Amino acid sequence: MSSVERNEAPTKKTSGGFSIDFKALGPFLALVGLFVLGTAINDAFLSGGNLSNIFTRAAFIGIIAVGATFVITAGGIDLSVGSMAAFISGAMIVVMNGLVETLGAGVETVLLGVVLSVILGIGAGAINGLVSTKGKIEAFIVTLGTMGIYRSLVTYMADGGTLSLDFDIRGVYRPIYYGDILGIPIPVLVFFAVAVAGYVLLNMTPFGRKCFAIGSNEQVARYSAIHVDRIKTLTYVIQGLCVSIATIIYVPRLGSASSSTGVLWELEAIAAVIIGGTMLKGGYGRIWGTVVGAIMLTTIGNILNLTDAISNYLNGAVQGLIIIVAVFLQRGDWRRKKSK
Amino acid sequence: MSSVERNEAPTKKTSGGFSIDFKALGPFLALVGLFVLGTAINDAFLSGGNLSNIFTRAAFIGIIAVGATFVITAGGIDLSVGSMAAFISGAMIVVMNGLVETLGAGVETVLLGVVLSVILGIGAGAINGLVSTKGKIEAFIVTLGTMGIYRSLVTYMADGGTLSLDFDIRGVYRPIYYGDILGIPIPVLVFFAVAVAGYVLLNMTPFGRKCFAIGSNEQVARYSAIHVDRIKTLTYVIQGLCVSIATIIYVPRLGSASSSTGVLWELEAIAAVIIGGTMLKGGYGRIWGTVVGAIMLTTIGNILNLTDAISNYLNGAVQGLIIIVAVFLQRGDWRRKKSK
Amino acid sequence: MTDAAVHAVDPDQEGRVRLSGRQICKSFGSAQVLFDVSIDLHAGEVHALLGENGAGKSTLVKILSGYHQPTSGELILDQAPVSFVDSEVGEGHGVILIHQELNLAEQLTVEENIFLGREIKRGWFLDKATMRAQAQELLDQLQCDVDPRARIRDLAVSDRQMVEIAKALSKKADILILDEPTAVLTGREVEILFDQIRRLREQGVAILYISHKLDEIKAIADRVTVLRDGRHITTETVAELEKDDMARLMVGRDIKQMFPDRVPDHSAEIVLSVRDVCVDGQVRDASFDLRRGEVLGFAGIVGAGRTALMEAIIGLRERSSGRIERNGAPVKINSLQDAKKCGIAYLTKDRKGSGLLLNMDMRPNLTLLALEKFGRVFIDRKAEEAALETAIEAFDIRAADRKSKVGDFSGGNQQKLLLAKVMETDPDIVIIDEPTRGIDIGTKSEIYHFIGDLTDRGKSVILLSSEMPEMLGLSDRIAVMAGGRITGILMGDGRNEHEIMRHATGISGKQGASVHE
Amino acid sequence: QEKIKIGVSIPAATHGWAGGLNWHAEQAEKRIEATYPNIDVIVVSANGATEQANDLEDLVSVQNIDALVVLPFESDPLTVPVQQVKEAGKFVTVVDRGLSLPGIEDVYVAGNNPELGRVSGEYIRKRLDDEGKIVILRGIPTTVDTERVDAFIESIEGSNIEVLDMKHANWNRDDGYEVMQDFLSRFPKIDAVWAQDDDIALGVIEAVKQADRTDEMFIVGGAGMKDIIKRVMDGDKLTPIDVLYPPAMIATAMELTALKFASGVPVEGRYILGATVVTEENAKNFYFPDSPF
Ligand SMILES: Nc1ncnc2c1ncn2[C@@H]1O[C@H](COP(=O)(O)OP(=O)(O)OP(=O)(O)O)[C@@H](O)[C@H]1O
Ligand SMILES: Nc1ncnc2c1ncn2[C@@H]1O[C@H](COP(=O)(O)OP(=O)(O)OP(=O)(O)O)[C@@H](O)[C@H]1O
Ligand SMILES: [Mg+2]
Ligand SMILES: [Mg+2]
Repeated sequence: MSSVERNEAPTKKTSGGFSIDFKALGPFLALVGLFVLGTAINDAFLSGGNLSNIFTRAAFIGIIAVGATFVITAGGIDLSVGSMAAFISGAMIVVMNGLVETLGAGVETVLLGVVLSVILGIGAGAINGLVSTKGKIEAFIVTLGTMGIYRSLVTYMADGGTLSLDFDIRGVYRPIYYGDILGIPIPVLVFFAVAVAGYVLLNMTPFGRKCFAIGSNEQVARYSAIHVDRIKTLTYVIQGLCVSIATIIYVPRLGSASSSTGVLWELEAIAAVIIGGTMLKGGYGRIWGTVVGAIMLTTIGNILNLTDAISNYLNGAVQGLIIIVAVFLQRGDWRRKKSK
Repeated sequence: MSSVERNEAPTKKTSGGFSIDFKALGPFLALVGLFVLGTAINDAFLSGGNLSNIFTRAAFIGIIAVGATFVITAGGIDLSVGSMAAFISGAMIVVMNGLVETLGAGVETVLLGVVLSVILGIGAGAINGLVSTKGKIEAFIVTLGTMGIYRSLVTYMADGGTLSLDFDIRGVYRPIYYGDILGIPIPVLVFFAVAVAGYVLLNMTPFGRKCFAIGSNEQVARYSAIHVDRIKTLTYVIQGLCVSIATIIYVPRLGSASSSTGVLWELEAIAAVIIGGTMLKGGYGRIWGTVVGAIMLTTIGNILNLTDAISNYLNGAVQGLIIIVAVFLQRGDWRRKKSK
Repeated sequence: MTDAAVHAVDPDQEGRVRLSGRQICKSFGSAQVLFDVSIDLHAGEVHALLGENGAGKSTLVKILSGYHQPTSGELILDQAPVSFVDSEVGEGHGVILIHQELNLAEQLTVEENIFLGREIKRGWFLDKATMRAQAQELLDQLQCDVDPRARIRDLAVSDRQMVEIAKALSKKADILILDEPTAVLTGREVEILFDQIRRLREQGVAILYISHKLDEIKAIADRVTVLRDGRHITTETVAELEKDDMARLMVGRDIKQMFPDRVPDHSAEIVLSVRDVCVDGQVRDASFDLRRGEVLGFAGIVGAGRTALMEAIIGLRERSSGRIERNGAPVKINSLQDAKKCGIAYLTKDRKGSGLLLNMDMRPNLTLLALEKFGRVFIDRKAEEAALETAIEAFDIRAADRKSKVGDFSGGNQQKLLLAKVMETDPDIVIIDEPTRGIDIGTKSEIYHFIGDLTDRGKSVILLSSEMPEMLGLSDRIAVMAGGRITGILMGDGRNEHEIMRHATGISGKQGASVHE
Repeated sequence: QEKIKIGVSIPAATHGWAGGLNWHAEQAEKRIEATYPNIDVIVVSANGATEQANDLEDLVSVQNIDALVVLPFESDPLTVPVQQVKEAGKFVTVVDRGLSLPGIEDVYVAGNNPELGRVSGEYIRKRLDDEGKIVILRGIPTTVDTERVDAFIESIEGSNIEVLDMKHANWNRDDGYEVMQDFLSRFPKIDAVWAQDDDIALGVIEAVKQADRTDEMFIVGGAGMKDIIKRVMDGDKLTPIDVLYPPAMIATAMELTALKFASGVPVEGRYILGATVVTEENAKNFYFPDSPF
């Protein structure tokens, strides 16, 4: 995969500054392309309601993907995010339901649920990070393992069925997903806040710099007095925190958790990160790219719902094709070829 | 992930030859451990029938994982193998059913089905390889895309349902899965043959060496007059061929294909490869490790079916735990710590 | 250039022109690095290429061997214009380049690397036995004591370079280009390499040799071409040039004094004291003291354990025993962070593997080690830029484009950046491992004076170097290691090549450390 | 004049039964659009509860539907999203899995999961004369699976039927095959297998055949897949019956909904489909060779 970057290195210079800008803009242009496609297919695409739906949906995967950007930039991978989300949702629901009796279905109950979510997210992330760094086990294996573990736990908690949030609490909790501030849905605001925080952390702090360094060359990082294991563990903790935030806005939407919650979210999150231009091998990460990647993925799903020209059976194929084409276009290599 | 390898470098020399042997033996020892566990849980584990079941089942994932070893060693990844298998199965069934009318349900029909399978496997692999190398798109994205495409195609062919092989052909084709030679099931023999061929190709031919070199450092490979794109594409072709072989022995088992065929096989195959000691970042691959990894994964599933001590809901957790522990034990780092 | 034309008339003559570059220009993006450079390589002759860091030497030889394409100009091979579209074509015509930067696949073995891309086959299969035998033969020829089955990542840098040389030799070159092959080699290995070069010259191979070590040029080269700022300055026979002339032609000015004047103060207080440090299998019972304002040299043959000892002191390697005292008080150093807190910094000799992030630009590289200096919460980019400005000035780092990846820098400029990176922490004690590897003579002298300034300001330096003049010219005392032990600490007149060799090879006969005045 | 739009949201064809569901939905779409030119049917399928909630939003906001027919992926998480469709003033028909809050839907076409478990259990109990050893292969751990299994267990309570073990086979043939293989190596004597689903049953059949123990036991599946119905029709001893849980219920629901808009007759209430037992005698009534399921 690294070939992509390497190949470009020599040509980059020759095509000058414009090409570099284009590369950073790539994901945005691809997104604009998708929007044009959507509008062409159905006028309703550009309606406020639909756009707000798209962005609100992108928030889940987007927030998780912001965390994944850290993990991947530092050279790791986390396959457990989807089941972690399911597990945290489940635990939140169980605890909040339990608290109704003592605390009533008020704001306190919801707040305690939120606190629990954050604690669990950080804890689960720390487990992923510590087991892989201290145990010296590939992150792929560790998180594949915890993926099974968290999913089992939620199945167990739900006794094979569905955990369902008390309907009184739903009323209190509901605005977190369905509410808006100045017309902007709250999940979108949270997504934006997480993205800004992620951007600042990754690009403007020593911690972020260290993530880049570790992903780029761990040995160099170690020789630069960086606590490699600690930083790597922290990236998983950030990932866990992001999962917990995503969960906090997820729970009021559907008010339930089961073993099928969050299935394949890990794949979507990683895809959003890679589409956004972060390198899977580590050493280079781009939060804004990730945000755009997440919105792109959601938009593709939305566009498929705009038309019934395509058989439902082929949804996956169209989705796959669009992803490949979008990434191809945004890489901008085709432009170079053409201009030669 | 690479930390694991790098960390070991300095200590390696000091701990001498034994440690290196242990590392190569690691997967085998972990497998032996699993077998001991299995026997302890249920006597039936060691029965000939059960062992033969384990190995036969391991054959599917194992054969696919042999191909994945090439892809990963050369620094790539293929997420499309599961849906590729489903697609090829579906196409084989459709074509063989169609041929019954003209050719009858004879060996010729089956042979043509097999030929088709090989062509499709090679073709699908070539597409993955060419799109990622020529299009300069990350293999992760390309194969994520084709994963959706192949799965959609089989769903479409099956009209959302199941494609079933003509019952007369099943009779002819059946022995490929259910038959045995000198008591060894044919799938096991095929698995063995594929593993040997894979071993020879990876370790004893210039092609294999080039895969190592590309995964280790693409720039160096390029400077050594290695046609990087060609070799990388070939690894995907080999992966496709392996998928087609796996499919050829899969189809006679149940004689059907549907959109749920081969779901998550990619994850299992990659897991088998990594458990076996191949590095996810490329540059180091081990076919025998992969074979053992595939058998380990199957054995874990089998052991869980042999006991009712564990709640069904927790199967995934136990599976995850065993994978992590098995990999931890086989890495042999714990031994070093203890001896200090 | 006219003499080249004379040679060209008579192709059967021994010194006939094999390969020439004519009016070669090369630009990377907007930055032009070569301007109308022409060069002729004659069969049976060693042609040296001289120039400051970033003068364009590596770029030129990459063009001559097909790794880069010239922006304009042409290549002429045996009187016929050729175009090497890639290195494969170049090698096909017998042009072999040993890169300045090591080009080995780290996870592969020595033998695999030597035959990479042109494996010997029997039928469809690798003929491992033959390859191993040939690899062994090549290594024996180079008197290089590494196992062909060893993985490159486990080898010392100098051994890696010998493997590179073995790889080039195995290619049966007609035209052999060596880009700073000796930068990481020790004296003995350099001699072995020279024997090989002489042998090839006898056989009529045309050799182009790049080095910053002028002694070597005098010893091995027949003619020399000097580049400065991407332009051809002169081509002359070596016999006609003195070392000072070469230096002047390169740098464009006189180098007055190579080394700083130093007055060692052997009574200054001890700032670092190392006692009985052991590292499993690499270092045994090493003890020494370092005084304020002192340069303490560490000499020894490759694998003597100098690097291992230093990495053990600063917590990068696990110590099996030993104590460390800083200003008389015991300190716990178990990681590089601890060392940093104690005011100790370390400059690695492996700049590519553990020194620099090659895929990033200068700024993050420069500040990585001293990151907290640039802000604990947010990184102060302005401060970073300012630091970069200062470093570029102080260390004379020449990059065509400040934003380009460090991996694209010339070798010498990478080394300068690495030095700047380590100095960013403003340490009291600097351990520098091969500080001038690949540095041109002008800059070298600047670095030596820089080290002199450091000690004048009361800092202390531990210097690990395989360059004898550097060791003798800078160190106040010289500790010599052999087989993981410190076999002697030389002071005053005891600091001479003979004594060092005697201790380094272990013929001094004594077990413990001996002190010579 | 504006067409009336009926949105249909169902789970994607990720296993056999859902495949049948998709097929029947598509057939019904064609029939309805042919019969009533002023009705447009839009079928969307989702891979999970979240995606289905997205689909519902899109049906309302971009397709601007008049009526919704929904087969919830899971009851609970889709309760609120469906409620919102209702609040947007749409006519709502819920199929198979009831919502967690009462009174949202206008029409409920209900499959009956507990009934499927109960019928299967009673059949096995009778057939084994209250005595014997059985194994159970479960589906994907979800409410549907749990309801079926609980009802099954309840129906054999009080008999001497021993459940040797139950494992999840995820409504998947390959898993059914492998789990059954392991049951066969574990238990020397098995009298009956409750596979709960016909996809699983197909895997079980192959495993039993391979172990050469076809005479020892019989298998009860569920759903009404054509391969199994055919076996029942042919009098296969291994699969004496099948319990119907027809994916065609989606077509019923769609047609009921279309009828409301086409004819204006008031359509509402609950339509509960039984879990019919398919036997050798009545099998031909349920055998549709052209269906993909
Ligand atoms: N791939 C590249 N992209 C951009 N700039 C480059 C590239 N390669 C070399 N340069 C620039 O070209 C100039 C000449 O570099 P070159 O490596 O040829 O110097 P050199 O004479 O070999 O120096 P040294 O003695 O330090 O090895 C330098 O300024 C370097 O930054
Ligand atoms: N990463 C490593 N893995 C295994 N062995 C190593 C490693 N680094 C060094 N060694 C071995 O440890 C011994 C001491 O190495 P060290 O690099 O300290 O020698 P040195 O005297 O510093 O050499 P140099 O003169 O090249 O700096 C050598 O035998 C070397 O091969
Ligand atoms: Mg150079
Ligand atoms: Mg329609």
